[in-house]
Amino acid sequence: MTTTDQTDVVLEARGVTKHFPVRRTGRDLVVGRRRTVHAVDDVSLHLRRSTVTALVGESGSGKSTVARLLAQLYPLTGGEIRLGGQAVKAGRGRSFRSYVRQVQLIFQDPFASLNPVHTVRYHLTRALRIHGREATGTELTELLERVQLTPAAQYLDKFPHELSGGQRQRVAIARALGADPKVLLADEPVSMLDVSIRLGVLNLLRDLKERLHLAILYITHDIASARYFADTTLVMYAGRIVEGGDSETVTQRPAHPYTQLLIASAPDPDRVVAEAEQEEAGSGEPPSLIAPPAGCRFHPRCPKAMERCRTELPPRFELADGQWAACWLYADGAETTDNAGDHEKAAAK
Amino acid sequence: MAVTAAEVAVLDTTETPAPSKRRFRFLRGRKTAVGLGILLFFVLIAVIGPWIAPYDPDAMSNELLQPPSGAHWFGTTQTGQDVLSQILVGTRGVLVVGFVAGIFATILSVLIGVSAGFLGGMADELLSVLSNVFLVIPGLPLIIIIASFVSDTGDLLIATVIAFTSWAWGARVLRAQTLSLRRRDYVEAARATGESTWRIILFEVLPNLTAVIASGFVGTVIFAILSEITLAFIGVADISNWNWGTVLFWAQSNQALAQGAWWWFVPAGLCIALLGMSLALINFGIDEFVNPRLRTETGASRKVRMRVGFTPVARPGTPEKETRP
Amino acid sequence: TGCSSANSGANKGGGAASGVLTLGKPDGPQTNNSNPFLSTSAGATLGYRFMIYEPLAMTNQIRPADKADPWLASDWKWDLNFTKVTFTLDDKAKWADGKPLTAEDVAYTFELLKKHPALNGNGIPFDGISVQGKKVVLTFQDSQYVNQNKIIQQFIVPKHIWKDVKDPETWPNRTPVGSGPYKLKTFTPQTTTLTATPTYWKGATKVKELRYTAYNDNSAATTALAGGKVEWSFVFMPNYKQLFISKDPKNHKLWFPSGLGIHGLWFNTARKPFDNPALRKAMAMVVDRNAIYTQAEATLYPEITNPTGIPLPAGESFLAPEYKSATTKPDVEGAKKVLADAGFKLAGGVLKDPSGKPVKLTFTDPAGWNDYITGLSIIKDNIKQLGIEAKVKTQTAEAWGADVANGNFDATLHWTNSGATPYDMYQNIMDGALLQPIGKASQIGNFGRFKNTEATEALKDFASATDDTARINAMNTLQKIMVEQAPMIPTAAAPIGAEYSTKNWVGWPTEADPYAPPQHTQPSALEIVLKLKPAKK
Amino acid sequence: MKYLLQRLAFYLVTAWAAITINFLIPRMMPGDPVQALMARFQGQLDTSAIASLKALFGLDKQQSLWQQYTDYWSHLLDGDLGLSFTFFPTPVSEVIAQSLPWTLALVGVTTLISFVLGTGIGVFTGWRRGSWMDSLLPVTTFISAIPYFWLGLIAIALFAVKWPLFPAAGGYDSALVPAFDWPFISSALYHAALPGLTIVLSAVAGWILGMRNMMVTVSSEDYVMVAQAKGLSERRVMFGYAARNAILPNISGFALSLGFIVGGTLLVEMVFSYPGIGYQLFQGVGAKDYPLMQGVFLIITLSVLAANLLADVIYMVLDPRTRREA
Amino acid sequence: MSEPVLTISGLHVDYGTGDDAVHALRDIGLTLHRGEVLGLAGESGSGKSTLAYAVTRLLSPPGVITGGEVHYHQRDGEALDLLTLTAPELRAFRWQELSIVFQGAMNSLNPVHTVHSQLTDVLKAHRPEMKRAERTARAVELLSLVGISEDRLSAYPHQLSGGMRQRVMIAMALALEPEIVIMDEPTTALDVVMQRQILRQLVKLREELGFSVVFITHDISLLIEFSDRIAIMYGGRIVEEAGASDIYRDPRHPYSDGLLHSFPALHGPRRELTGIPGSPPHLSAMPDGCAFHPRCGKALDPCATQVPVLARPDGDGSRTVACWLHQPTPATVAPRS
Ligand SMILES: Nc1ncnc2c1ncn2[C@@H]1O[C@H](COP(=O)(O)OP(=O)(O)OP(=O)(O)O)[C@@H](O)[C@H]1O
Ligand SMILES: Nc1ncnc2c1ncn2[C@@H]1O[C@H](COP(=O)(O)OP(=O)(O)OP(=O)(O)O)[C@@H](O)[C@H]1O
Ligand SMILES: [Mg+2]
Ligand SMILES: [Mg+2]
Repeated sequence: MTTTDQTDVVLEARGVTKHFPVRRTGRDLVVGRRRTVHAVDDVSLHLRRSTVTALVGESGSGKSTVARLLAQLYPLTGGEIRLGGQAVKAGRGRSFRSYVRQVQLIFQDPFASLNPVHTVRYHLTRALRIHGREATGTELTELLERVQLTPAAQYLDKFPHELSGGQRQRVAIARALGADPKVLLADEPVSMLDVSIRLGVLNLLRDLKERLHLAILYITHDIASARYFADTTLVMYAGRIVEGGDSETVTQRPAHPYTQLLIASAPDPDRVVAEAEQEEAGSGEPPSLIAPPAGCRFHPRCPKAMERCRTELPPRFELADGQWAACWLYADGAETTDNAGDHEKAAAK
Repeated sequence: MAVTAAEVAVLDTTETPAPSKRRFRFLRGRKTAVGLGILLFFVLIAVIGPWIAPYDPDAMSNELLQPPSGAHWFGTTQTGQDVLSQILVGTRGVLVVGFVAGIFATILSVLIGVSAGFLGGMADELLSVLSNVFLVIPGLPLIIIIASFVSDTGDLLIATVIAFTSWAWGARVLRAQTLSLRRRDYVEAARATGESTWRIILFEVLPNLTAVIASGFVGTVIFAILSEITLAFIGVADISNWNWGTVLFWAQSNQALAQGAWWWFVPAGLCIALLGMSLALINFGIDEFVNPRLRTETGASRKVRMRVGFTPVARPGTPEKETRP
Repeated sequence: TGCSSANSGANKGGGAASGVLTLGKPDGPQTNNSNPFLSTSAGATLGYRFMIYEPLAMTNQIRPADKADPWLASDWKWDLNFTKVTFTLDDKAKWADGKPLTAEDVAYTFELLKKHPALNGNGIPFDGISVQGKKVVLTFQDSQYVNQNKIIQQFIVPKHIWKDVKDPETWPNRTPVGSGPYKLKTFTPQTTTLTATPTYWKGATKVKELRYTAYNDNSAATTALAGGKVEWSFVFMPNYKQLFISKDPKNHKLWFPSGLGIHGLWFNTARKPFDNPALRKAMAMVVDRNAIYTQAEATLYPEITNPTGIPLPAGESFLAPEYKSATTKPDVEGAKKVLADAGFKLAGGVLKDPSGKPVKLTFTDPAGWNDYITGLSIIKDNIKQLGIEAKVKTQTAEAWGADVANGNFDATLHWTNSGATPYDMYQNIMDGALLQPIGKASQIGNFGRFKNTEATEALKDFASATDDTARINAMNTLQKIMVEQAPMIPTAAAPIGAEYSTKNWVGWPTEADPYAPPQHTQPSALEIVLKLKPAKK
Repeated sequence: MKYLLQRLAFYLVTAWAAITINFLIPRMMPGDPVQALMARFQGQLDTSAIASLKALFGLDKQQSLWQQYTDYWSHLLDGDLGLSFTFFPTPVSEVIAQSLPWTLALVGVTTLISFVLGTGIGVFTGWRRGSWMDSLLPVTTFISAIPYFWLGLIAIALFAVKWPLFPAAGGYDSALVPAFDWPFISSALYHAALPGLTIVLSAVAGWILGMRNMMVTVSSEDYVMVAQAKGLSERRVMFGYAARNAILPNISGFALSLGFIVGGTLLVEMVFSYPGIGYQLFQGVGAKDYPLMQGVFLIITLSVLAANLLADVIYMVLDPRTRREA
Repeated sequence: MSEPVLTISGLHVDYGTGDDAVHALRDIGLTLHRGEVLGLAGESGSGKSTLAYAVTRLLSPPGVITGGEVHYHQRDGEALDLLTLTAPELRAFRWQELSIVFQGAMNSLNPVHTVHSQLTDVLKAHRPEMKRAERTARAVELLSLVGISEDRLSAYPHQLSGGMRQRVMIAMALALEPEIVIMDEPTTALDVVMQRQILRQLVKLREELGFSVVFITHDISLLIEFSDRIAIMYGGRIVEEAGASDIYRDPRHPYSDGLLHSFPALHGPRRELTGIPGSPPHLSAMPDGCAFHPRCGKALDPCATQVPVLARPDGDGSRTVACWLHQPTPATVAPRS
């Protein structure tokens, strides 16, 4: 589960970076300064066949930007994206289409991502037609059945507002499947849905992964659902991925202080007892991405920050079970010891 | 300024769905119904006016300046023409100019506003300057000037001129709207699905602007009708084409009011006001559709008085307790 | 203006008791400009320039053949077939600032006109100008018979003031000094007030103050007239009986006499089939001038009763013997005969020209010129009886003006020039010397492209003839051409009329005492003001 | 500050474009001022005057359009707007100077009054939604749809002619001279009353509707609810919370309408014979008076731009969200 | 924790009147005790916010209270009927006794006034005797209570981050030290770290000041962790009310049970997640009988026709549930096939 061979990798990001220009102020013009939002910096990840990869992190940490970069909706500032081992640079028109045929994006908000003026039929027909496929009744029915909207006929001529949130999200997924993609990028696909219907959509995604062998990137801020649903989990903080590994490992034995903070903060009905212990966990607000902190971006909030954290950017340190973390705490011994318990101790230092 | 309100209101309509079947639902509602009723009445007159007019509006007779009577419901003019016939025949000109100008101006504003909003960047800057220049140039005087430099001031020309000088507001509102739509998820989603830019503009963005476009259209029609009538009244437009403005022009140049011939002057004015009101009511309906909070008919009955911050308590049986401040 | 007590003593309203006469004009706010030479100045628009600057002689436009009254010049004499005129000045005349008015001033005025064509609105070809003691002698290259009134009624400006003016063409002359009985008291865009100079050389006037108010349009001016706010004005008003007279039948009067200018339907005689005189004549025979007079012109523009188009009684003395008692009665049968004789055919109510084409035409005039448009509608109805189909089309004033000048029209109502003799109007209509090809602007006259050497010759003869017989012959020829060929169908005389009130002031010119045209923008307004006396209560 | 600078640059470009169009439009019109003058006199001015007038107006020289354009700019930058043809040789700047104050005073004051009044009424109708005031809305719509000149003429027929309570024409009594004294000012006020009332009547409806709609929209904002929940006095909630936010778009609308004061008054001035700039422009158009037209257009353009800038500034002052610190 | 501070009984709320009225709340009965944290859960549209606002009569038009009673119990034991108060009385009552933190702090602060002015105007309205300086001092104190430095006093809302705005709202709610604070999803827009910080602060303040809290959210795990008692709403009604741990361990209503099996746990063994089939009903098309029966796996015959009332399930005095499974049914009890 941890180190599958490279052939399984469908989509790969290598050192992907995205900086958004900030609208320049009068003073900027005078000083000749050009400011940017460092939304995503040096992000590398692999999406594998039949695997769900979760990307978690707080709001504004750059998760959606990563998804849009992978969908080629934004041009890259740096790095490269490889589809099936080939570096791609989709521009517009034909090459872009052939890219999106394989990589499809599902948006966070099913209420906003379907055009209120078009029927389900229109949305799906377009998705099929764009990719040069027939859009007959059977094709549409099949598509809807894939996302468990049955009987399909009942849904085809409905407008989005006539559907519940879960149904809308299914339509959005069906539209993505219309292209018959290899990769699904799901950007917080359930965060706008009611508690009781979230699960249905997540189960559907998992089912698709298994049946269609899709590679799925599941973006969320709910780390508990990553544990439940994803095979691997990546943790993002302020535009960088700070930790990654097997979902169970990352959630049960978080290595990076930020992941630890995240997990400590997540609501948990079972906690009650442990309340007092976590009192001293980090606080403060996420950093500005216009002028991100030097060194480790988490150091201003980190209870375990060291001198080195302020100046030097921590590289990835491999830990046990395919887990890794970008934190100086693991600078020594990470390579030498395979003991998973070790980094827990190191973190507690 | 109704336009401003609409502009602001439409910016927060993310939650209001405008589905296609219900895309024209803004045409329902009591106010809109009344407005549509009046408008339809005038449209009917515009179509059949020349046939049902009892006299030739140009025909002079010996019944000079007669007050309303059975033979002449709206009285006669200085030269014995029938005022009712003039108004009936003149309705067509008013509506044709109003609607043709409205359509032209709307097309212009959609073209310029939506492209500016959607394309962004340099195109946006240029188109914005263009529409601002047209906003800055004084409308009526400009119309007078343009109208006076063409030799044939027929209805169509007047309509074109009015359209040419009145599209800018709509373009501005549409641009703002498009800017907000451009980043909507469903537009991005269409892009991510692989739709081409022009298809996105045409099929994803435009249908969602229906209400805004309709409201701009109705507003332009009101403006065009008032401009046309004003132009006719001050003698710039061709006053040998009958419309309500030319009726007023002749009445005024013959000093109808000073002569006590109110019947020559009043009906045309009332018709304009009525038509204007009907269009304004339709616009109201559109505004209410775009911004549901504006609805006056909130289902409030006479019994329960709604008031912000003090929810009425209406227990069945017990009379409502008055809550005055 | 500007001093805080400017209005403290002002009494409101006019009235003989206060010596104020109120005048009004619907020309909109004015600017402070009293340059008498410029027709764009407030002095010209409101007409007060003639209260300040006096003419050499006072002509009477509605009786142009009468001898003019001496004014600044006690006498004038034309010599050498109107190529030389000698003015003798009245000794008493002096400027409002007390300086005497001398021959130098007169000569200077004419020099000014000669030197600045822009100021020479009448386009008089001045040549020699000399002072001989108290006399001023002007000499010309050609006979000025037709311009004689224009020359002798020239107003005179003081040399001692104007000689320092750098550019008289753009000088606003804010504190005008003239020889007339009034001087400018205050100027505001809305109202200009003139006050009497006690030292006027012809003796004090009864009217102590003239107050000219500018209204923005006819209806505002009419309202003011009807309410007695304005006592003297000229405004075109429909149904003046109800709008004006009925408001005070005893005192509200109006008189619209005419000079020698007319309005009429001009044909484009370069276009077929209007190049056919028979067709034009037939149309002229059926036009109902009386209907135009009552319906289109609200009986304000005098009716033209003579087929020569010469307004009466102003042109009485010029009428050719054969037309002395002729009148214009619509004569449909006669007209049909004329047409039939000329080869036109009337079949099924449609007139066909000799080549077999139906006769159709479009009347054009600017939108908004109601009297013209109404007049055209009447003519349209009239000629329908001949089987001629006409359409009335309105244009903008600009487009119409350009079309008329370029000869791009079928027929249009238009005015003519006017002058001391019918020459001006005939010349305007038929002078071959003014002829321009179609498409080339002819702004001066002959918009109808009327080409008739006989007429051109007659006009030339009339202007340069050395004796009266030659002139009479030329004039008779012109009248004959006008009647026979009808290059233009006269519809109404151009009035020089006004509304006035006898409530406070009496002594106005009337039909019975036509000593001057009553309009207050004409030079003769001065004569009227001097004749006004407070009404007895 | 940055926002302002950006706007300023934007305005400069707009001004340049608008002024250029202002320059071109009159020149594209057919006819010429002399011909227009002749038509005005209908025969009372002899055709022989044409040549002299052409010489007078300087129309006898031929100049390329480009030459005229550069001249126009160089004169404009010297503050020279040329000489009016209608009132030759009065400088255009003088014509404007004498008519602009009337327009500004009458229309400015009435615009202000109708804005204040309309906004005030709008605040109440919007706040007390569902009360009897809502039934005023159709009436208001009706009034706002009446063409202005019609209303004005009816008002004159009724209140100046039938019952002569007000004068029918003019800016002041013709016996008076403009001065800062009571007789004149009272007369000016008296003459402004009827046009003023009709302007207010026809303009107030728009403000009422706009403000009401904004008020209704804002009233259901959470912060108004919070203010109610806080138990603040009704006055404080209505004005400090609801109206304070609702008025923002109306304020910029108001500033824009200030800009249109100069251009939008033609009919008032025609109907009431008011000595303002709108009528002057109308005359200028009729007389082909290019210098006057250009001058008035320039004033209108500049005032609209100034009003826009003002709107931006006001907005910036009133809405802290636009006050971004650099 | 026994003494009630707010009792609601038989509360009905409609949106609109006449035929097209939407019945948003039906027959709500609920008691808030002094000093407790009462959690209110249920999915979106179930009427949580409506309930919170109806209590203080803050529903915006077209909301109408069509029945029921709301009593506020003052410390001296006297009860105040909130639904009969006149506007001035209501104004005096609001914030003084009961304050609300609205859903979404972004829109709850007036964008054109400074934090200072919005904090002090409530003092001005209710404590007219306070001087300006005192008010400012109190504002500073309140801000420091929620951990915001006093230099932010002159800031405008848009200059604060979402978390800070939310904290300002909380500070404002505590300005008059009310007896009850209603919090409508105070943390949904925030990330988990910030959410925990704020809630921890709130718990601390409640211990210091002793007010009662109504805490609204649809995140049930959050509620279980933070509240004393929980009421669960479905389709405009309260379907179950019990102590937090009771609900967690032993949910009685099938909907509560479904909810608890809809979210994954972060720790412990991977639970079986069953979820709830179907989707929540729309208020304008509410099913007859128990609103939940179309989605309920254990539906009985009467469920489709008769509305179960909130009653104590057999043998448990501290909780109530509205479900035919747990009460004697009027008709024959037979599971549907
Ligand atoms: N088009 C853009 N222009 C400028 N800045 C942007 C743009 N898109 C995103 N950003 C900035 O980039 C950062 C990352 O944004 P992103 O939307 O990727 O975050 P996220 O992790 O998806 O957050 P959330 O959980 O709220 O969706 C944010 O600071 C955001 O403000
Ligand atoms: N103005 C209104 N008109 C009609 N129905 C309304 C109105 N406001 C709310 N509702 C309806 O009342 C019901 C209850 O809404 P409420 O806001 O109380 O739900 P909620 O439980 O707070 O949901 P959320 O978790 O999304 O905040 C919803 O179904 C909603 O559709
Ligand atoms: Mg995101
Ligand atoms: Mg809610």
